[in-house]
Amino acid sequence: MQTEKLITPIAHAFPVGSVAWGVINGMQVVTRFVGSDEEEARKEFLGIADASFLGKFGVKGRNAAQWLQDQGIVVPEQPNSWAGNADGSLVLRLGGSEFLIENAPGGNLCEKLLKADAKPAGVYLVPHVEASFVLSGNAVQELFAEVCSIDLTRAALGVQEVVMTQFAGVSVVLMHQDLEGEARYRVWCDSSYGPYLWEVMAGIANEHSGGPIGIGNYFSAYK
Amino acid sequence: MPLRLLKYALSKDYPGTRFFKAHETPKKSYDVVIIGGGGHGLAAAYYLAKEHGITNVAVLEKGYIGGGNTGRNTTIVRSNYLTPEGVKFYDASVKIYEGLSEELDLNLFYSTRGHFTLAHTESAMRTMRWRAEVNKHVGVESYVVGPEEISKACPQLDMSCSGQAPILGALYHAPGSVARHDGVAWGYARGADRLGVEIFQNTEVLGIDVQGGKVAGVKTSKGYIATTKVLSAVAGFTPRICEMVGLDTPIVIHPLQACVTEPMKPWLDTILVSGSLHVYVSQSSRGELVMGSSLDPYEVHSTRSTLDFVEGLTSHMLDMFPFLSNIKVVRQWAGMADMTPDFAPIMGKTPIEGFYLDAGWGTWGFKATPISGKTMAETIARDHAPDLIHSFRLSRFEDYELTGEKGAASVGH
Amino acid sequence: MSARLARQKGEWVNRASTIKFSFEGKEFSGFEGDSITSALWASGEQVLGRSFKYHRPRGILSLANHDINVMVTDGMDTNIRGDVVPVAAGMALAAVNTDGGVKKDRSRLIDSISPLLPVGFYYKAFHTPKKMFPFWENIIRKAAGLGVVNFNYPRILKRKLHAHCDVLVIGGGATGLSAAYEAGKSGLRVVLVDENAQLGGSLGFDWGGSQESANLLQELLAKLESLPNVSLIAGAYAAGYYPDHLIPVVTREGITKVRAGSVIMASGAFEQPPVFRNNDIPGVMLGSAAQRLLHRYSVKPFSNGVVFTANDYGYRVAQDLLEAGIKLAAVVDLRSDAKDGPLAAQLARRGVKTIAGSCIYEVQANADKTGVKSVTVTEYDEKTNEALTRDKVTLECDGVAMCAGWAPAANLLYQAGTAMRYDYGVHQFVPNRLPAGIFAAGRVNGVYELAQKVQDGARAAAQALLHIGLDVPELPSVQPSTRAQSHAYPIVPHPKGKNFVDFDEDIQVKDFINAAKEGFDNIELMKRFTTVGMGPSQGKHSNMNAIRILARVRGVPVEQIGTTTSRPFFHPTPIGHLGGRGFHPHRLTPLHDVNHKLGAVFTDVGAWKRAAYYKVAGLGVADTVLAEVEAVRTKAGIIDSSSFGKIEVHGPDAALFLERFFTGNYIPQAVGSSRYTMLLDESGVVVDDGLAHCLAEDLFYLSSGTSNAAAVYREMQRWQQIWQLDIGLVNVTGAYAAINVAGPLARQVLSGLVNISLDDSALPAQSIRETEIAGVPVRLIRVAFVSDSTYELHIPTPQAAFVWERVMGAGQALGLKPFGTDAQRLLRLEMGHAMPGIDTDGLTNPYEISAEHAISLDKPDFIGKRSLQIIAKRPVKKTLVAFELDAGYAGEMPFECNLVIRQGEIEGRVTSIAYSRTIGRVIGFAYVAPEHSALGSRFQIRADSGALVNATVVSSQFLAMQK
Amino acid sequence: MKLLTCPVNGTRPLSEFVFGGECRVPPAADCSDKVWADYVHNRHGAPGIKQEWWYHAPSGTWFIAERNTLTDQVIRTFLKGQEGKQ
Repeated sequence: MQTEKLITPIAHAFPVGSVAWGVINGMQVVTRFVGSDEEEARKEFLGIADASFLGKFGVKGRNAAQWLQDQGIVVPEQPNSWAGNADGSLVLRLGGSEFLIENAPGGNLCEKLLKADAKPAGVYLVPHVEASFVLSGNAVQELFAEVCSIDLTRAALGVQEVVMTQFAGVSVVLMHQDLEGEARYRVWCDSSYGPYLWEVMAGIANEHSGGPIGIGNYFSAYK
Repeated sequence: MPLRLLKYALSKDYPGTRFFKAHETPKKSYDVVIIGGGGHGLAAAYYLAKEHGITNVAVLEKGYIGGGNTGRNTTIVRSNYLTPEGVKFYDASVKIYEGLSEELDLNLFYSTRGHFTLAHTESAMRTMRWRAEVNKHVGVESYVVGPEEISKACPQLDMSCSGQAPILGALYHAPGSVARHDGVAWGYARGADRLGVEIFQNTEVLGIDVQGGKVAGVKTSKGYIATTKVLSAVAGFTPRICEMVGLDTPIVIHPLQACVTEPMKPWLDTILVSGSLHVYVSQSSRGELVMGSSLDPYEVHSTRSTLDFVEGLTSHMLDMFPFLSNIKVVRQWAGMADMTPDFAPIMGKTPIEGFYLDAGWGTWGFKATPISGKTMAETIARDHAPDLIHSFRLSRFEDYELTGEKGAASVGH
Repeated sequence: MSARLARQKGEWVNRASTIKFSFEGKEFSGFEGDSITSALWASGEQVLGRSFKYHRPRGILSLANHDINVMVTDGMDTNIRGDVVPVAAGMALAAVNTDGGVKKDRSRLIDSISPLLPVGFYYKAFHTPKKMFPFWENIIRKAAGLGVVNFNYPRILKRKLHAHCDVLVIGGGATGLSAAYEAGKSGLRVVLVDENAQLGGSLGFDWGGSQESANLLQELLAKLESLPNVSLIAGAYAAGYYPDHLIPVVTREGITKVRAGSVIMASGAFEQPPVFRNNDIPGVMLGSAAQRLLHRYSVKPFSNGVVFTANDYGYRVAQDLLEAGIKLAAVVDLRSDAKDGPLAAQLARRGVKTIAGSCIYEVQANADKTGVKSVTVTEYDEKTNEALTRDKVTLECDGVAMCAGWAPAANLLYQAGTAMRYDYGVHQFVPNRLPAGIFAAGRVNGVYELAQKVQDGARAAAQALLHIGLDVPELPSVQPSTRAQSHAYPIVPHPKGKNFVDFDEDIQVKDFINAAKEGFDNIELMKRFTTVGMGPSQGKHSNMNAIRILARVRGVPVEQIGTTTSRPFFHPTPIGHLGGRGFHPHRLTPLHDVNHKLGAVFTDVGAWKRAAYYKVAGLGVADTVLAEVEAVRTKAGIIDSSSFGKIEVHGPDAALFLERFFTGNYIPQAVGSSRYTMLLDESGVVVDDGLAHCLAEDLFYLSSGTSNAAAVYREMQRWQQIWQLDIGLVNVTGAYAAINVAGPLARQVLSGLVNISLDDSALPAQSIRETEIAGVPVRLIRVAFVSDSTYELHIPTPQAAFVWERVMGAGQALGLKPFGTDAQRLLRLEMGHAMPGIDTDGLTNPYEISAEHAISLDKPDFIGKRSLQIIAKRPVKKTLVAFELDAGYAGEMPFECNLVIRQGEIEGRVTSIAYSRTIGRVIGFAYVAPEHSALGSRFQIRADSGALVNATVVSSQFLAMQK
Repeated sequence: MKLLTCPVNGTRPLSEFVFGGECRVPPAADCSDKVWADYVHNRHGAPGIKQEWWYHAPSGTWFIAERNTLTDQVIRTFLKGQEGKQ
């Protein structure tokens, strides 16, 4: 990967000047929005971070599940559920026969899969360049209550459920994950809606004393 | 204060008499049976009696007169359509409307306010010009205006629409009016009643007797009525009536919703429509803002209300009029609209002899009330549709000769 | 004179905090917790507003959010409801519907000419002569309406939230609290909402002289406190019922859209006024209003009053009034059997006489009509419902409490589809058949006794839990009260009228009788003709009496009259709440910031923001666009086309899928080549067009315009469901950015960046190659949309900006310039490309745009084929032609959609037109009659002014005309 | 807002769906012009239980809903071809 070729799809929504830019996985991203104390405080209330730089890989088709299994990937059994691979990467089953795989922080599973042998019949590559978010905090349900009309409380979400719904009028994929000792929600949306959705969610986060924070607050690999 | 009102003060007993008689039991037969006691059915009855001397007519209304879309619409009358045949037809309606209060001797509050169809996009501007040019050609006063003229007519309008959809211009239609919708039904009912037409409320049509491809009678909740001519002038129920004679039409029923605010002192003098924001609004003579939006997106045969309708509509109202935040919506309601694929009505004869259709009025029925009544009366009386409604015939679909009103709706998508 | 009582238990006002405000220019003070009305009433102010039609002075009616005549403005906001809106410091209030102030309202004269204005008067005059109508209309419009709208009122967008619960309880009185407790014991999510500032409903004000209610309230609240899963929300009204148990709950802060598993309607009942002459004089109020004043605000409703009752409730009110130290001149009871009852005896012990079998025949106002002077009491014949006026008794008093009965607050029950029946025991409508998941309890069921309300609430809760699948025992049903809580006909006729049924709209008894006389004797017609129930309180205090009067007029039982339809909203709801903070999603291309830096002015194309043109200092828009065009024609231009639709069709049946979906041929299509695609609908109308690029035998890459991309992909998915071919569809619109480099130097710009040959032989028109630019994978397509020499680069989105910079760098020395959608439209016109949506409309078939070349009718099938076979047999009605205006034309420029006119008739219209500097002419597309479509045919375009402009049909190869 | 249950994604508000019209089977291509025109333009528009196409936009799922168009009650939903399966 050469640096500076990739820019996070959310870039347009980030403020100019006050934030610290950096490069993660070859993608230009904001690594810090405010001072680290303030970011930690925001995270308590309602933190939102850009995780778009995590490599993604997708396949669909009637033989997609089998092929992934052949590659040693853990395949979630149920439609609309997710599983974690040993290396921390995520495997989301989107409906019945489509899969989204996202690298673990620092991982490179997706690059490997992309280079894997020619796909057999019934396995079709799906390019993924979504904008991707991490959300957490005490007020996260209040954000959901404003942007989404379905019940996303932990009680309502099954443990490993993947939800395809709409946030503020935009289609998203959502899942919930307890990681590094805290409850986090992951959200993906089409990259062209990334800046818009960031602005909406970061705006609501601000109203709840939260706001944008660097990804290092969530993944210690990027501290 | 007009002297006409003096009689109410001077007479001991209230001098009002029934607008229409309370008929209970229909006769055994009529020359013509009209299904539907809304504006269209009553107008057809009135013109049958008045212009064609056919007075042995029964109007059958399932509920109460004017209780369907006549009493549910947002009362806008205009003729700024797109196709020449559409413009001519609605213009003829406007012309009748202008003298209708006097003709029926009932104040319909026909109020000419001017009508702006706002354009927020270049493609909408193209359509406005298209309509303006066709209107002008037919002799209807419509033209494309710029933002300044809109601001002058409605200085309260936020021309940027809160930055969401800046207004580039509008189609201005001078004859655009509003009227008291109930009054139109009552006026025609009274007029028809006085000429001998019999109006039956709470009378439901249960079936239509067709023998050898010809209408023979109507089965109703009040017994069988023999007749050779039946006009279906219902809205929302056309497919059910057509089912009785075994006829499929392109009509699909979609709810159309509206809502109204608390009264306020008059400030909005014009009628405003925004296709992009899906809003049409005028201020009633009572001071309420009467507002509507686009059709519900799928088929439902009921007049239920939805919250998303009123949420969307009010959100766009605020884009246009930011100062209305604390003005309150009192009531929302819905009507059932007969939608056709080309957004034009279906009028005239059908493959069943003696079965006439006045249908497919979608969202444009109220404004056509007088002319539809007049042309359907002629169609029934002569068993031949006048040229004015030739383009609206049912057979146009089989002939792939649709009318282009929807053409405009999808221009520049 | 202060009407404030000494501090009492449970009062809502905070005496530690005094609020100063003004009303109609006069200074007042109240306490925090006061409503505007209670603060004014406490200060002795009784004329708080003027009525809608006759401008009669009005005071308190209900104190329950339907005192429509007491609407005030604070100069900023309008139509503020004094009876429920809290008074705030510094408010400068005035009544809304007056001409010259509430005291000296000049419009009060209308009251004296009211005989001229019978029901529906406006239908009967003003329309002849026709030319006078606008004059009268102007007067009527100004007289109607309530408050004046403030055009400077700020745009306030409230947050709108979604919430989910298992059981929603509407109403926080004894019944609702009991229901919430019973449901809450399950541990499920229970939400209770109540519109009042504090919970308790009538427990908080209907004391009947004892502490029973207050104690029960404390007890219920304490029990509920122990259940953390129950949320009790005061100051929140359920605004309506929508399918699948969606209930918007409105507070001052905004709307919460609650989705409930089941709903308990414990919404209580509205007290209904008896109808008698001058029942609207300030000081005449509902008994419940008097109790609210007493116990919520500690304000005396009057000091020497009369209770006019038709039920036992009136005696509770009388007891409360006496407890507060108010003198009672008498209790007048419509019921003749009330005379010797225990309630009358109780009052007698306190020195208050009960005049049974009697009515208040009329109220006399004091000299300045600001209050009550006395009432006239006569005997009342319950059989004929007439006042027997031979013996009139006049009682001096300064106020009347009216207790004639109730109407269920069943609005949401009706909206949910509940069938109601009239119960002749309790004399009200009660639910007969409830929809699934909806449960009614308490007064809406006709249950009035405290203990029974508690029981009914618990019963409904058990049913609600059963409905959502809990295994709980059913509780015994509770029957409606057998003693009438409402009078069957509390209407006192009076020859002089002014006995109001609807206070919103000033509708008197005779208005109903007269309306019926004119044939409006159906409840809905009557409503429309009289406007009863159409005011802002939506009939809360008037519909029931209207039904009773109509039943009487027609001589039929009440249930035969039926009720009018109930629609949302329960209370009028602000536009700023409903509209709320809206979402306006929009899409940005990955090159948005790059475009912005280059001076792009953006335009909306569907949800996308696209660059329309790139601003150049000192140059007008038209010239800017022409300069962008010129760069493409003479050197090279670059455009961000990332919003184009892009779809991949994978799999062995990919070509077959295209065959069936589009009109053209794709079996076989050479790998590396591109072909035109046209999509029709089943009726043969042109929907969209684009290109199919063959990347491999089993992989097609489709590109199309921006606007239809999502819909076309959706349709593909649907047809695939039907056809079940061996393919995979992938929408890659967001995954790939697209950049077009066009113009004679385009090849030169790119040749140094890619490692493949761009020669015509290696990369002919309509072909595609996969290559790289600076290590970034790129799909390179040779298209000819804006220029013969155009290369389209499809790049993974995150690398788009990187590649754009590389291309710009390579083109800098060659004069490469960015161009926007405005230039693109002119460029494609110069190229002679018609565009669906611009040059077609919703009915255009391919023959009308001479697209036969794109149609393979010899294929087995494709969408729209069968219709085309029919259309092909019919004469073509119009033909799209390319045209030019005469060389050097300098007259009025026609616009798109100006008409083509021949011999005074419409022949067609212009669909595209522009001045092309490249060609030196005005060129365009237009529809003309097929017989006039031959090259060289002349036609005329009518410009906006009416001027006819000559045009000539030419070949669409406009560039060939270039001099 | 009304709820609809996508057979794959579960119960969602109607705003997440696009209505795709009634499921109708076209007549054979060799039918008469009249029969085809009838198929293209006419509908049996009377209320009743109909099978309709619905699309869940966030997931791109087409499915069929059996709905009473009079009451707007959805009786069941299923993926095309899986009508009988649970």
